[in-house]
This record gives sequence, C-alpha cells and structure tokens, in this order.
Amino acid sequence: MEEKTVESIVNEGRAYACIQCGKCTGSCPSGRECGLRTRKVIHMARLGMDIYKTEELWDCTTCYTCQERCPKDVKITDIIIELRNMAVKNSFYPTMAEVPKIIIQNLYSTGNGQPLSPEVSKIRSIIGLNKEPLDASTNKDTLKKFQKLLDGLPLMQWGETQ
Amino acid sequence: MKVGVYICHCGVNIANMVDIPKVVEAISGQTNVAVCKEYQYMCSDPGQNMIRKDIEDMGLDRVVVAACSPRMHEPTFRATVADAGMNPYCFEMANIREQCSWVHEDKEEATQKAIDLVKSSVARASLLEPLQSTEIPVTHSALVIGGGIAGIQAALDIANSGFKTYLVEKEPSIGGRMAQFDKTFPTLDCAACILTPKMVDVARHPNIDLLTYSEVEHIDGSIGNFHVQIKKKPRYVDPDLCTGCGLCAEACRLKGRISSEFDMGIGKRGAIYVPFPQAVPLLYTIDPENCLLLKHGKCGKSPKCEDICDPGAIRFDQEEEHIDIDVGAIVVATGYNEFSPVVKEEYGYGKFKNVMTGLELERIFSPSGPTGGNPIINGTEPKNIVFISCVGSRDKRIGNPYCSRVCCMYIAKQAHLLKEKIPDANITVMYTDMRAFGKGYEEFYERVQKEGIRYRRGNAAEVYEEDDLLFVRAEDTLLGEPYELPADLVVLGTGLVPSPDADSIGQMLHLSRSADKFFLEAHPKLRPVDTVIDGVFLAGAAQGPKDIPDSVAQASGAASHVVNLLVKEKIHAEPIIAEINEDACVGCKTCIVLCPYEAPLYDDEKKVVTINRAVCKGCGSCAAACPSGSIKMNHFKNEQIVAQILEVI
Amino acid sequence: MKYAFFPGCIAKNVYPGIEKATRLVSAKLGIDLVDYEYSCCPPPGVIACYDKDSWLTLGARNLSLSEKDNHDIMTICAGCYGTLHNVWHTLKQDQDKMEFVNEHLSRIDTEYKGNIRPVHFVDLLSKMRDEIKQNKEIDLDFRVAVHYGCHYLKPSDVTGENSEAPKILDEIVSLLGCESVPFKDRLTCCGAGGGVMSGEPDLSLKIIDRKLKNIEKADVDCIINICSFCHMNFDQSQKKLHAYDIPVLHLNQLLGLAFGFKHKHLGLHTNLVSTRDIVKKVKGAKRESMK
Amino acid sequence: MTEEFKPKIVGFLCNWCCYAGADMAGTSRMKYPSNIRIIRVMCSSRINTEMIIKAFQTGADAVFIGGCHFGDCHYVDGNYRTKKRIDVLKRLLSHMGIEQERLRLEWVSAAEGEKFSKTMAEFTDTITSLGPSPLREIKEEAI
Ligand SMILES: Cc1cc2nc3c(=O)[nH]c(=O)nc-3n(C[C@H](O)[C@H](O)[C@H](O)COP(=O)(O)OP(=O)(O)OC[C@H]3O[C@@H](n4cnc5c(N)ncnc54)[C@H](O)[C@@H]3O)c2cc1C
Ligand SMILES: Cc1cc2nc3c(=O)[nH]c(=O)nc-3n(C[C@H](O)[C@H](O)[C@H](O)COP(=O)(O)OP(=O)(O)OC[C@H]3O[C@@H](n4cnc5c(N)ncnc54)[C@H](O)[C@@H]3O)c2cc1C
Ligand code: SF4
Ligand code: SF4
Ligand code: SF4
Ligand code: SF4
Ligand code: SF4
Ligand code: SF4
Ligand code: SF4
Ligand code: SF4
Repeated sequence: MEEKTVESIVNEGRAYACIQCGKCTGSCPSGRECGLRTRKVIHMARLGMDIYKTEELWDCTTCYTCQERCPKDVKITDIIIELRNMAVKNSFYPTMAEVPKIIIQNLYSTGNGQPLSPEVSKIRSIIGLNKEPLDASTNKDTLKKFQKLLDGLPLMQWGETQ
Repeated sequence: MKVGVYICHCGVNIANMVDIPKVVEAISGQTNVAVCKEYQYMCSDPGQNMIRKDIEDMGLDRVVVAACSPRMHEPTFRATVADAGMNPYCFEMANIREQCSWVHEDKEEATQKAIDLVKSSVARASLLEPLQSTEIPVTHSALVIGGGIAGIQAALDIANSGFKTYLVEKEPSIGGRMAQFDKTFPTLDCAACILTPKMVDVARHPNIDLLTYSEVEHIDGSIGNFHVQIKKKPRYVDPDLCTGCGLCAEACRLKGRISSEFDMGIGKRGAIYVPFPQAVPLLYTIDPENCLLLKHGKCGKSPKCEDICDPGAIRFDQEEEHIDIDVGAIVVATGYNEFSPVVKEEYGYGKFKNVMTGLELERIFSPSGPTGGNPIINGTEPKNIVFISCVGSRDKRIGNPYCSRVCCMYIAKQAHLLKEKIPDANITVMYTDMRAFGKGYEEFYERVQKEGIRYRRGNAAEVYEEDDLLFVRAEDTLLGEPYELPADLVVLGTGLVPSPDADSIGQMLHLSRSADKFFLEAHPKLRPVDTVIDGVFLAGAAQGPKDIPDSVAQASGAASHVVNLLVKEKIHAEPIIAEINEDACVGCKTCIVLCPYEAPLYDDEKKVVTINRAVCKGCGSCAAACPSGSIKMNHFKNEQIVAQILEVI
Repeated sequence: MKYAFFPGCIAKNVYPGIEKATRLVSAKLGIDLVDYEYSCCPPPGVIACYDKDSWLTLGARNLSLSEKDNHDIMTICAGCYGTLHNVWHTLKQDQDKMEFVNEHLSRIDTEYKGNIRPVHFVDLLSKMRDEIKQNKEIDLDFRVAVHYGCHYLKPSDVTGENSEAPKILDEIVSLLGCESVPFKDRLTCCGAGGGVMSGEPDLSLKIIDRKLKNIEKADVDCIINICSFCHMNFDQSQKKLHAYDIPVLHLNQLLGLAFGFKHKHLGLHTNLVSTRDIVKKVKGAKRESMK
Repeated sequence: MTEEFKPKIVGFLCNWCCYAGADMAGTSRMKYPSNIRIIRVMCSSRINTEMIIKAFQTGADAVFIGGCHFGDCHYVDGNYRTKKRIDVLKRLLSHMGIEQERLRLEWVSAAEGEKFSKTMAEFTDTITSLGPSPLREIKEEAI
C-alpha cells in the first residue's frame, strides 16, 4: 500500500472541497468544551500545515457528527483518524500518550484492551457466568498466535519508538 | 472527386497536444485529397475565406475540417461551403479537440488519433452525397409552458411581435412564485405593483390565448410544426358568467378549513377559491379533492356556493376539455420549487413550529397573506430571529451541489423587512458565503448591515428546542468560536429545485437535463436560451436557479429566438432522412414496427413501404433493421459508416 | 437462529451483568449464541487512531473466527459494532486493504474472506417484536433516557441508519412499557470515544457532565444504552463528578427485567450508581402484573 | 508480441447524448486513454450487427456503443431497440469466440462528461487485461 501523506489524506477525504462553513465545529460536542476547531483542522490540513503536530487533534471523540453533517461530504472524522495515524508515525503523541501505551500492552498480554481483574472475575461467578470468559486469552496457543500477529503489525513498531 | 482538408490549431487548444504538421503530412496525398492545409483559427473569417477560395479556385467538391466538435461548428462550415457553391452536405468534420486534444495527455498518441480521425472523415467525405433540403411551412404561433414571471414575459414579447401565443399554466392563476412575494430585492419594489399589470396585459392581449388550470398532455411534431394536446381541468365555474365577486368563497361550507397552497399552508381557504385577490384570470375554482359535493355527492341541503351565486356560474357538470393546437415554437418556463428541508433533520423543520422556510415567510409579509402582512408567527411577534443560509444548496450530501443564487439576497430582503416591521428585533444571519453579485446587490447588502442586521459567518449546525425556545448552534468562523443563539423564529434559506413537472415536460419534448436536474441549455455561454431540440427554448428558473431580473432577461431572449423563427415563412427541413428503394422492399413491415413516428407507410397496392418525408426524423433505426437492405439512411449510409470503421482500425 | 456472540471487553471484564443479561435474554428469544476465542474488537479510539491498518487486521481476525462456521457476529456494544462493521465494510470495498490484512493473517494461518457480517443485537430485536411481547412478563412503566451511541448510528453511509432521527431504541423500550423521554441534545456523544476518556479524562467529564445535566432535567428513572462503553462512562462518570444519581442500564438488562429475571442475575447491583429505586419499581410493577 | 498491447476500440455514439457527453468531457478537460475512435451517428439504433461484426473483423479489440438514458432518447425509444439488438449480438459474439465484454453498451447523457471519461478509462483497462481480440489474431496470422 502506498505511503500516506497529508496531501493524499486531503484528497481521499475530500478536504479540498471544504467551504469553511463551520457546520462541523458547530456540531462538535468536544469543541464546546475545549480548543478543538474542526473546521480549522480541515483548513490547516489542506494548506499542508503540520496539523498532526497539534494537540487538538486528540480532543476528538470520533463521534462522526461533523462528518455526518458536512454539506460538502468531507470525510472529516476519517481524516482526523488518518492524521492521528500520521502523528503517531512521526512520534507526535499527545500528552496522554502513556495511556494508550498501557492499553496496547494489555492488548498484547491478554488480547483485551480492558483486561479482567480478580474482583470482576469474582462477580462473574457470583452472577452465574464462567469465572473467566472464553476469549483470546483462554487458550495459550491462541494467545501466542495472537501475539505473533500483533508482533508483525505496524501498531507495535510505533509503540516501540515511543 | 476533390477533397480539401483543413486542420485547425484552435490557438493552442489543439496545436499543443496534436502535432499538426505531422497530421498534414499524413493526410496530404491520401486518395482523393486535393489539398491539405493548417490554420490557426479555421472558424475565423480568414479561415473560412481560405476554404471558400479553394473551392472556387480548385473546384473542391468535398471539404473536411478537422477542428472542434461538429456540434459546435458544423453549421458554420456548412454555410461557408454553401457560400462557395458546394453542397453543404458534402462537408464533414473531424473532432480533434473535444474528443482528442482536450482529453488526452500523450502527444504522440493524440497525434495518431487525430490522423486516424481525419482519415476516417476523408473516407466518409468521399462517399457523401449531395442532398437537397426541403422547405416546410412554419406555423406562426407559439406555446409558452408555465405562467410565472418568465413565461409571462416571453408570452408578452412574442405576442407583441404579432404572433398568436398560447400560455399554459397549471395553476388557477398565472403569476408563479413572484406573485407570492410582497417586496422584491434589491430595489424593494412591490411585487404586485410590477407583476399585476403584466398579468392583466396577458389576459387582455388579443394575441394571447391564456389557458390556466391546464396542462400539456402530449407533444409531437418538430420545429415549425408542433402539435400539442392540452388538458383543461374543470373549474366547475363558468368563466363567461363568473364575475369574480367572491360571494361563493364566503359562503362555502369549508371556508377556512383547507390549507392554501398559495399561502404555503399557513393560510386557509375554502373549497371554492381564488389563490389570491389579484389572480388572473379572476375566476373562482372548486377544488374537487375537497369540495363536499364533488367528493361525497352532498353538501348540506344544497350547495351554498350555488345558492349564493347570482349569475348562476357554478357548474358541477363541467368536464375536462382537451384542446389541440399547432404551434411553430415552444418556450419552457416551468420554474422551480422550494427545496423541502424535511430531510435536513438537524434543523427541525416540521418538528419545531417556529422553524419556517423562506417562501413561507414571504406569505407572512404579504398584505393579502394569512396575517395581513403583520409579522405574526404562530400568534406572536418574534423578537429573536435567526436566518440560516444555503439550506438544501451547496450540499453534496443531499445531491444539490449547486448554489441557488437567490437565497443570500432574499435573506437580506427578508431580514430588512422584518427589521422594518419589528424595529427592536435581534436579527442574525448565519451565512456560509455572501453572494451578492447582481446589480445593486452588494449595495443592498451594505444597507441591510447598516440597519443593524448581524451577519455572522459560519453556517448553523443544528437547531434544538428547550423550554419552548429554539436555540441555534453555530461556529462564528471569523472568531473561531462556537456559540448558541436563542430564537423565537428560525428562517431556513431554502434553495431552489426544479419544478416536479420537469420530468414529464422533459420527456414529452426530449429535453436533456444537467446534473442539477434543471433543463440543459444548448450551450452554457453561447446558446443559453436554446435547447438541443430545434424550436424549443428555455426561460427563467426552469433552466437553473435565477432571480427575477435574470428570469425576465432570459425570457425576452427566448422570445426573440421564437420570433426569429416565426417570421420565416418556411424553414429548411433536414434532408437527413430515410429513403426506400421500392424495388427491393419485400413489404415485411419491420420498419413500420420500429419507427417511433409512423413515417414508413404501407402501400396496399404496391405491397411496399414508402417514407413520409415530413415525418421522418432520421434516426436510422429502420435502416439498421431492414432485412432486405432497401432502406437508405441519407448521410449515414452503411457504406459511409463502414468506410469510417475501416479507416480508424 | 444462531449467532457468534461478541461480548466485547467491557461487558466481559467490567460489567459482566451485561453479558449475563444478553445470554439470558437471547435464550428466551430463541437465539443460540456461540462463543469464539475473540480478542477485543479492537477499540476504534486507541487502536484505529494509532494505526488503522493494524486495527483492520485485528478486527478481521475476529471476523474470521466464526466465518469458518458461517455464523454472523452479534455485538452488544456500539463500539464493537462500529469497529467490526466498519472493518467488514472497508474490506469489502478495498481490495488493497484486504490483501494487506490477509498477508498478515496468513502468518497465523488464518484468512478472512468477507462472507459473514456483524450485526448489533438491537437490529435483531427490531425484527422480533412479537417474541419480545410474548416473553414480556412485567410491564415496566419507566421514564427512560435512551442513548444510542455514536458508532451505532454514524457514519450513516456505512451504518445505513438515520443519524439525526433514529427510532429503533425508542420503539423497543416502548414495547416494554417504558416512555422514551425527549431531552436536549439526546443524540450527542457521551464523550468517551476516540481515546478521550482514557487520554483526556477532564475533557471527557466535561462532555458527559453536560449530557447528564440535560438528562437530569428530563427527570427520568434511568438511562438506557446499547453500548457497554457508553454504559461504563455514564455509570463511572457520575461517581467521578460526585454528582447525579441516575441509574444506568444496558438495554439487555432492561429486557431481562421485563422478561422477569432477578436483578441480581442481571448484575444490576454491580453498577456504581445504585439501581435500588429501579429494582423497587420493578417489584411494584411485578405485583401489579400478578393481580 | 513484445510491444505493449494498446487495444483498438471503435465507438459509435449517438449525436444527442453520448456524443455530447464526450464533448462535455472535452470541455471539462477530463482525461481518458486515447484508444477509442469515435464515429458519430444520429441514434444508437442506427448501428446494426453487420457494422459491429465488420469492426471486429477489421481488427478492433472492442466496440463501444453510447446512447441516451432510457426515457431521454431523442427519438423516443431508439435506445430500447439498441439494447435489444446488442443483447442478442453479445450472445452471437460468444459463439464466434469473442468475449462479451468486448462489446459494451452504455447510456451517457449530455451532462455526464465525467461518466464518459470514467467509462473510457475503465473500458480500456478491461480490454487491455483481456488482451487482443481473438479475431484480430486470426487476421494477423492470415497476413
Ligand atoms: C423565498 C424566495 C424569495 C425570492 N425573492 C426574490 C426577490 O425578492 N427578487 C428576485 O429577483 N427574485 C426573488 N426570488 C426568485 C424568484 O422567485 C424567481 O426568480 C422567479 O420566480 C422565477 O420565475 P419563473 O417564471 O422562472 O418561475 P416560477 O415563478 O416558478 O413560475 C413557474 C410557473 O410555471 C408553472 N408551471 C410549472 N410546471 C408547469 C406545467 N407543467 N404546466 C404548466 N405550468 C407549469 C408554475 O405553476 C408557475 O406558475 C425569490 C425566491 C424565493 C424562493
Ligand atoms: C479578467 C476577466 C476574465 C473574464 N473571464 C470570463 C470567463 O471566463 N467566462 C465568462 O463568462 N466571463 C468572463 N468575463 C466576463 C466577460 O468578459 C464579459 O461577460 C463579456 O466580455 C461581456 O461582453 P460584452 O459584449 O457585453 O462587452 P465587451 O466584451 O466589453 O464588448 C464591448 C465592445 O463594444 C465596443 N465599444 C465600446 N464602446 C463603444 C462605442 N462607443 N462605439 C462602438 N463600440 C464601442 C468595445 O470596443 C468592445 O468591442 C471575464 C472578465 C474579465 C475582466
Ligand atoms: S462542515 Fe465540511 S465544508 Fe463545512 S467547514 Fe466543516 S469540513 Fe468544511
Ligand atoms: S467526530 Fe470529532 S471533530 Fe467531529 S464532531 Fe465528533 S468530536 Fe467533533
Ligand atoms: S473551428 Fe473550432 S477548433 Fe478551430 S478555432 Fe474555431 S472553435 Fe477552435
Ligand atoms: S362563481 Fe358566482 S359567486 Fe363565485 S365569484 Fe363567480 S360570480 Fe361570484
Ligand atoms: S359545494 Fe359546498 S363544499 Fe363545495 S364549494 Fe360549494 S359550498 Fe363549498
Ligand atoms: S445564494 Fe447564498 S444562501 Fe443561496 S445557496 Fe448560494 S451562497 Fe447559499
Ligand atoms: S423493413 Fe425494409 S423490406 Fe421491410 S417493409 Fe420496411 S423497407 Fe420494406
Ligand atoms: S429513420 Fe427513424 S424516423 Fe425515419 S423512418 Fe426510419 S425509423 Fe422512422
């Protein structure tokens, strides 16, 4: 697959068509509480500015409301996700970078971003479920295979450079 | 046989992508080619003179021009060669611009293609036969479909030139959308004051036959001679007796119970009604969908309308009429509809009662409207008003990517009118871009701003309701700040979509539509009032969103084209039609089944078919199917097409 | 009717009551659930935002598991649904991505073909209205605030839902006797997604605070959701904010109550925000329906 | 054959819709491969079986027929007849050992420049991957 660039992201997501109407920002549940200006993200991206270095990019909850309403059919949320991928590749993590790292570690060691705690395990058996759910961590071989899959994926490479 | 071949550069349009000297080299010396020249602009005077001179000097009997699309300049060059005495049907064009230099990126490939195309044209030209066009008489009358401002203007212009004009309007009155307005931007003329006199002129004009409450049912024929069937819906009122006194409407049992289309559903009417007081013709109409007698066969003891009508104009036994007319030309002026904002659910139209559309608000301003011109919305005078622009326009998601061209300005007009009526109102316009391009429009925009209307850039994201109050959310894109405004009235600047009738009218006339679904003009710049169907013209918003000045200008343009045609006694009929070799015809009637126009006629005595020249349109369908090969399709004969195939492969 | 059951990590590992409720309710409705060795979906917020291709691959691994038996996958969380459905949709259309994914899957001798499709439980329910009515034992006359979850609805060109005026959930709660109470901004995001809850907890809390305020104003008995992740956010944030006291139930737990299951079997008591009042109301309603 | 295969495509376009659509692609400068050679006819229904077979026999790798959308035909319903004729012909081609994909019928309106250019790109691709027409090989061997 071809390497993504800001330009290719802009083209694929139709950001060039943006008319700066602001319907995205006005719809954004997050921008009401913080400095995220969705419209500005799109504008900066198509100007080729280093939007992926800004922290606002990480304020988006990926709720897709903006993309849903954009009259020009700009794939706004998809673009934001691609820009985040690009930020990660270029080692521009938000201040919150530690947390995703833990989630990725959990994913690696248990197959789940949110692992089972002993407390919840107890609750499971009280309410009549298996103490431990059947999943990727149930079977050692499965987990090994899962880890082998993860090992070769780009996700783990970015994790390491951090 | 002497063929002259001329390769056009079109400035750099062709020359940049096609190696013209190479084309000339490849063509010179081909069979029958007497001369091959290149020139900068073949369609210019010197270009055309060059051809004329060569015909005269060298006795060329075939000419090929390799240039733009024949749809652009074939008529030009046909006239050129005819000037010099050559038969115009011996002229042939190779399209090396639209379908070659403009669409390809490899010069070598484009050059090769150009050579192939020119060779193919030379081969075809060598087999072309001189044809003589026949003359057909022109019916000196016109049909205008749609009685909005555009249709009215077109009808008046044609009628004033002395030609009989039929104006067909599907509603009970002419006037169209403009009749619904109180004031018009940017001059704030009273719409009725400028429109009503024109409407009356139409009704009184000796050359105009006004057919309201009527629809076109069927059209056939072609330029100069269209045959049209019109359905006149029954009004259930005798037009000769009704005095327009209105007593019946007052008396109707359903008075004030039926929502009025003209008032956009805000006002109410009875089952017998006129859409508005200045209606032309001022004839009352009974709405069969609602009238108690027509629907249930019984209206109380006796119909009140009938009881009160002194002249006895009510006619429940009136029936649909079908009228046949012949006309030489047709103007389509079917106008537009307002975009229905129901699908833009984030704005809450249909859900929140104080969210309304632009056209609905127009009726609120009208002194004859549902509130008598008072700015009362659902019982109260609004104080906080928000306008939202571009609703249903510039919107790819709902498939209306175009700008509607009038909403920026009608929003400015409506904001002004509201401010005038409610001086202490807070009025905010949330806009995407301000498009004020017409004469006096930017000035009007400034005036409205000066009056204290707040323009905030950034379009509304959504409307919500809390404790009976509306709130509009948006980003002020100039501040880069999201904000919310309370509103007791939200006006949606709804855009324009084609009249729903465009489908049926378009099909009857075989008109093309552009991607926006409005009717397609023959050329966006040079023939904006023509269609590709000869003798059919466009006026007003039927062709695309337009304000009143542009609608009127285009209507006059269409009318002048109609008159250009109608002043002619005769026009030349294309000789590109089918001919039958009666000796070869086996009388199988295949062609009769295939022809959409009933042009092939079976001769019972000779047991063969002949073609009615006046009716054949030259599609060639019959020629393609004739099992005995007896049909010759002029100008597109089998051998002419095959010669082209052989050259391009 | 047989479905591969994808509980998702929150329903398994944080709010097992949701998993339990799903199993109970499904059995009643005649839906056979089959378990597979799934990983987490993986979450769109963190994993897709870090590397979309890895996200597609891990999602495709999950899809490939029941593909062997040709069982469609049933999810009970808008997040899982969003991921799996989006992976399915993307790979169906993008040959390049499909190749990338299978290249990696081949390293563990797996292949994803794209034959089965992910569904959300609520979509099955909407086709089982009669069965729901038949199994209903108690008429629950709750006033409820429904929350759809962004990734169930959007992007609509992928999900096929009407994102501005959805109805399914409102209709299902009304089948159970509940009234879906309108409230301001009812369709806005709960603030948890996109890695914001874990990465920027303060921002996330501000977003849900606003949402809870609107719900509180509507005076409801509980919040009903179809997303375990939103469920967690609604329940935990009320504690973090030291405010509000609105019980949070997954739709499947509400169904469980209506079908007559004990609240403890549905794990209601494991919520942070007490569900005591709800339980009390159910008991009242039960007595009412016994009469 | 060491040379890169460049398919030869003959296009028959009706004057009113598809030809105008191709012109629209031109006025809008929408690029497409140069393989097609366009022959203008008034209506797609003018094209008969002999002409198409002739094109293949002469060495065309593919034939494209472009007309108006149903309901838009300048001659009422010529395009219905074209459709019927082409459907029959496709079966006939199969018998002759010519892949059906080599004959394509498409409706393009006067406004659909983009559709025309996209169709051309796609069609050229299809034919390139199909390789030279079997008839053409027979013909070349004969020479
Ligand atoms: C809210 C609003 C405010 C506006 N304000 C202004 C303004 O202030 N100034 C300005 O310049 N412009 C304004 N415009 C634009 C203006 O309305 C148009 O420019 C104008 O009406 C176009 O005229 P028309 O005759 O082309 O179409 P229409 O006014 O739509 O008339 C078309 C007519 O054709 C009839 N018709 C349709 N189909 C058929 C059929 N099949 N058979 C017979 N009859 C048919 C219709 O009934 C109608 O009477 C405004 C538009 C809107 C939406
Ligand atoms: C930079 C620029 C780019 C443009 N690009 C486009 C475009 O891409 N597309 C588009 O649609 N429009 C374009 N336009 C607009 C376009 O130029 C005008 O719409 C068009 O030229 C108007 O034509 P006209 O005949 O009215 O006026 P003109 O082109 O100005 O012609 C007027 C003629 O009258 C002659 N004349 C003037 N006074 C007298 C006199 N007293 N006696 C005799 N003759 C006289 C002049 O010499 C001239 O030949 C552009 C305009 C500009 C400035
Ligand atoms: S809604 Fe779309 S067009 Fe409008 S500013 Fe946002 S991205 Fe641009
Ligand atoms: S997807 Fe992100 S940017 Fe768009 S509205 Fe939701 S939170 Fe805002
Ligand atoms: S004849 Fe056509 S191609 Fe030549 S200059 Fe004129 S417009 Fe251009
Ligand atoms: S129908 Fe009779 S009552 Fe009614 S307006 Fe005409 S004349 Fe008057
Ligand atoms: S018959 Fe009755 S309902 Fe009909 S128009 Fe007359 S009064 Fe009205
Ligand atoms: S005229 Fe103005 S409001 Fe209307 S679509 Fe165009 S920009 Fe939008
Ligand atoms: S199809 Fe040919 S042979 Fe048959 S009737 Fe018509 S002209 Fe004669
Ligand atoms: S060419 Fe067309 S219109 Fe003329 S006779 Fe043949 S089928 Fe009829």
